[in-house]
Amino acid sequence: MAVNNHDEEILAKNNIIVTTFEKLWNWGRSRSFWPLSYGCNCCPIEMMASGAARFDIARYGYEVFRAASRQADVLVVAGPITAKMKPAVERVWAQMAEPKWVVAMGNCAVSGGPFVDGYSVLPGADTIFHVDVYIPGCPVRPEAPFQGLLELKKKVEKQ
Amino acid sequence: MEHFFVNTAHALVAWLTGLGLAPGWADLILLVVQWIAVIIIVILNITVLIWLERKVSGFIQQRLGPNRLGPFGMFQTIADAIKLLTKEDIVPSQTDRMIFKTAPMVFIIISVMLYVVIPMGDGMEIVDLNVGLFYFISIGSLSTIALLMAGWGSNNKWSLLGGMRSVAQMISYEIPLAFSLLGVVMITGSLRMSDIVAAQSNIWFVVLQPIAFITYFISATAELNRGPFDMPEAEQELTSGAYTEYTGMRWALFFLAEYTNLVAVSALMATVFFGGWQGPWLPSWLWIIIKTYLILNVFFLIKWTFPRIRMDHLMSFSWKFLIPVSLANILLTGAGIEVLMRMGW
Amino acid sequence: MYGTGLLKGLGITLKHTFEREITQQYPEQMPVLPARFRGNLQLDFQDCIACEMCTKVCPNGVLSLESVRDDKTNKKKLMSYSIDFQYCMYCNFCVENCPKHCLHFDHNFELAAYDRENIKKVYQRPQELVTDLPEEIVAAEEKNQKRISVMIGALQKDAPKILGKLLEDEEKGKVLAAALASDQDKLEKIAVMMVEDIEKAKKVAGALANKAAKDHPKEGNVVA
Amino acid sequence: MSLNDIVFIALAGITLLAALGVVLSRNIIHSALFLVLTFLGVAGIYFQLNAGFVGLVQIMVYAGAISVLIIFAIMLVMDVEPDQTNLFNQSTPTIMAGGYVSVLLAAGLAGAIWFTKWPLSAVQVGDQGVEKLAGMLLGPYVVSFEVAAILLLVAVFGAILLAKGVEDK
Repeated sequence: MAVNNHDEEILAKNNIIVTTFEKLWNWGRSRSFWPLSYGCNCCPIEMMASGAARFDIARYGYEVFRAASRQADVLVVAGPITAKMKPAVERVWAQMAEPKWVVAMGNCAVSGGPFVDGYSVLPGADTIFHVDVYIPGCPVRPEAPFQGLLELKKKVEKQ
Repeated sequence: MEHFFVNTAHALVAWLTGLGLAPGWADLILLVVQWIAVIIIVILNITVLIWLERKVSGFIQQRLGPNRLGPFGMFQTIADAIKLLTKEDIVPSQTDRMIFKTAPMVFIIISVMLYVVIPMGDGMEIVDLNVGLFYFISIGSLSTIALLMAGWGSNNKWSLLGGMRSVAQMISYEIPLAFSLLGVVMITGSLRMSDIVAAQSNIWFVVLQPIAFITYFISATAELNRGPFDMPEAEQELTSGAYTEYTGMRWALFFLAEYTNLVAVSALMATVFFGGWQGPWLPSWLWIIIKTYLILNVFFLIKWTFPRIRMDHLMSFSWKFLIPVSLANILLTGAGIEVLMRMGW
Repeated sequence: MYGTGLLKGLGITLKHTFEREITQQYPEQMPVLPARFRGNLQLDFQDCIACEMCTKVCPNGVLSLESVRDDKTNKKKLMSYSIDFQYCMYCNFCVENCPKHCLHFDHNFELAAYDRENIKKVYQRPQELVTDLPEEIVAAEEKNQKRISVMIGALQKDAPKILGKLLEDEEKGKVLAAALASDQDKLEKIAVMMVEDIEKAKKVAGALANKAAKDHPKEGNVVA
Repeated sequence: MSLNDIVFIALAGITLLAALGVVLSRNIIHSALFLVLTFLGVAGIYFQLNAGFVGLVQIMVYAGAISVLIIFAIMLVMDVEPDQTNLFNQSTPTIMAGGYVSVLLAAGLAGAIWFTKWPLSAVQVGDQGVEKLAGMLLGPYVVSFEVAAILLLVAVFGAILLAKGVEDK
């Protein structure tokens, strides 16, 4: 929902409750991203590391890695999307319940990376859906997804 | 403090009868109030409990767990609840809609019904049934139907497999569960919860019935579908088992019901094996809360320590080990009671 | 004996429960990185001799540069250098091959961006190094700068007329001028475009005018 | 109308409606689930008659175990469209024969209920049902109780034997 400042001023004059609820929902949503993981080899390992003791994604409350797409909020694409995998990813994305977001993690997901010229790899996750946050790196450090998710948090709070 | 809740209930009934209501109706209203209180307690308690499990699992792995929202991250569950409430509610098109939609409600209703007989303090049962323990077991056995409904209604292979697994597991483990409690019943000579608590004023049944306690603990873990017996949910092979197709609040209801069951079983364990609300100095309702939470922590520790065990091992463990052991325990208890009675106890 | 292994396992987890947590609280407490950690690729602009060793060795075509030849010294001068980081795989070839050691990886790993365009990093020749270039280029650059500043001045003085001419539609020019009156940045960008590439400027101005007409139909009329 | 009557009417209504649902559902899984509801309604009536133990046995054995077994069996053997698993027989003779039998049964039951004198016992049903039941089962009727137990054991062994099959030599 796009409520810009101008609208918010009008709403604030007439019906302040609407804006507060929006804020409450965005507060809840932005603090409880449950990731649905997708990946191939190296970035997912870093993602697992981010759930482990030294990095601990649980501090932000994002540690609930769901296996079922219906219950997840953020699709973390951590690997190249191959042409064969494309229908599966699209299906999983369609299965997720709104509100949902996509985070492209690692250079293969951002742009296709070294495989960008290959016949079987899509040049980036944004060829099939709108990506909210790009996290470049090859592979990314375990802290980088934290930064990406915190950026996403800022974005969701402003929604 | 000891009789605070009991006195409040008496005052409410007295006030209602003072208004000119028949005693039967006053009792009914009290019952409704107690139900609402139980539901509120269940929901609040689960908010704390999920936070606690995340925190405990963190500490076990030398992590910190949620710590950003509120003191020690206590508002994390609230954020999750808000998110789940505002998630889109998907009912897939090929499902059996009636069954799909009613399954979570059936599950949560059955779980809340378990609280009717648990003595939450001195004289604080909602209903002190003369078959209280049996009520707990038989109502608990109904939750298999909710899982079957969820598994069937989703029209999804994983859901169906998960539902069938959970039913096979729950039916097998119900037998040792009931048999292990029989030893306690034989010593007490009553199925009434208050009698069982009163019989433990000198010595806890965990000392008299260690085998029964262990079999009960294992089969209760399996009955709750908790790790290491969480085969029905097995994320690696069945995505989420029977809950695969559920989104947002419907899924949250299942989750809520599972934790409700967990608390109910822990409270029953505290009542049957650890002296219930009895304890020195503190008020009785505080004692049962303390005991329940200690047992819950043991459940958490077990879940986050052991890997999931295989389905066939799970079944054969129940049929070939737990059932014979719990039967032998009954025999042993009977013989012991007979011998002690002959000796003139 | 059955069960001792289970108890041992429980004991281990229980022991760890009461040990000190080893978590690093990331945003507040940055990780201690090894010296050779490869984070973000950086260029020291002054040292680069535009030899193109890096662009040739890069397996993924991450690096590209523009340079001009100084005929007097017969040496290349770097004009701009772009690192499209989204294709990089941190192989370090460019760093190893750089003869002047002007490329290096720093320790910054916080590269998350909302747009793919923002990942690409472009180094323009800094203003103080422009004088270092061959004369005719410097002269051309100076002339260009002068024209741009003149254009900006003109635009600030009489925007509706100039924009109207650019768009070949006086009404539109007025609307756009009103919309841009509060937006100095955009005005300057249009001025630069008008000097460098008049066709592009026309296109951009047209789009902006249409948008302005759609957003604030009334305000435009009031000014007119 | 007292509270007791309202509860009874509610329970009986649920039971009857659920029983109708068992018969009329076209989906056999729905029938089985309505059967569970019927069992629960009957258990509720037992509770109202102060026979808590029997009611709980009804819940545990019928609703919790037998109906689950029925649903399980249906799920294991079914491989057709679920909406066509519990169809009505359309042939006229069958419908007429069935109607005749059900009218006869209903009339018989109604007559039996109508003409029986229901004596009201002066003795209040106490809270001690379980103890009395236990005393009966393990006192005067211990032999029949044990015979039933042995019968069930034999049945279990037979089932295992049938399931495992006999090895050819």
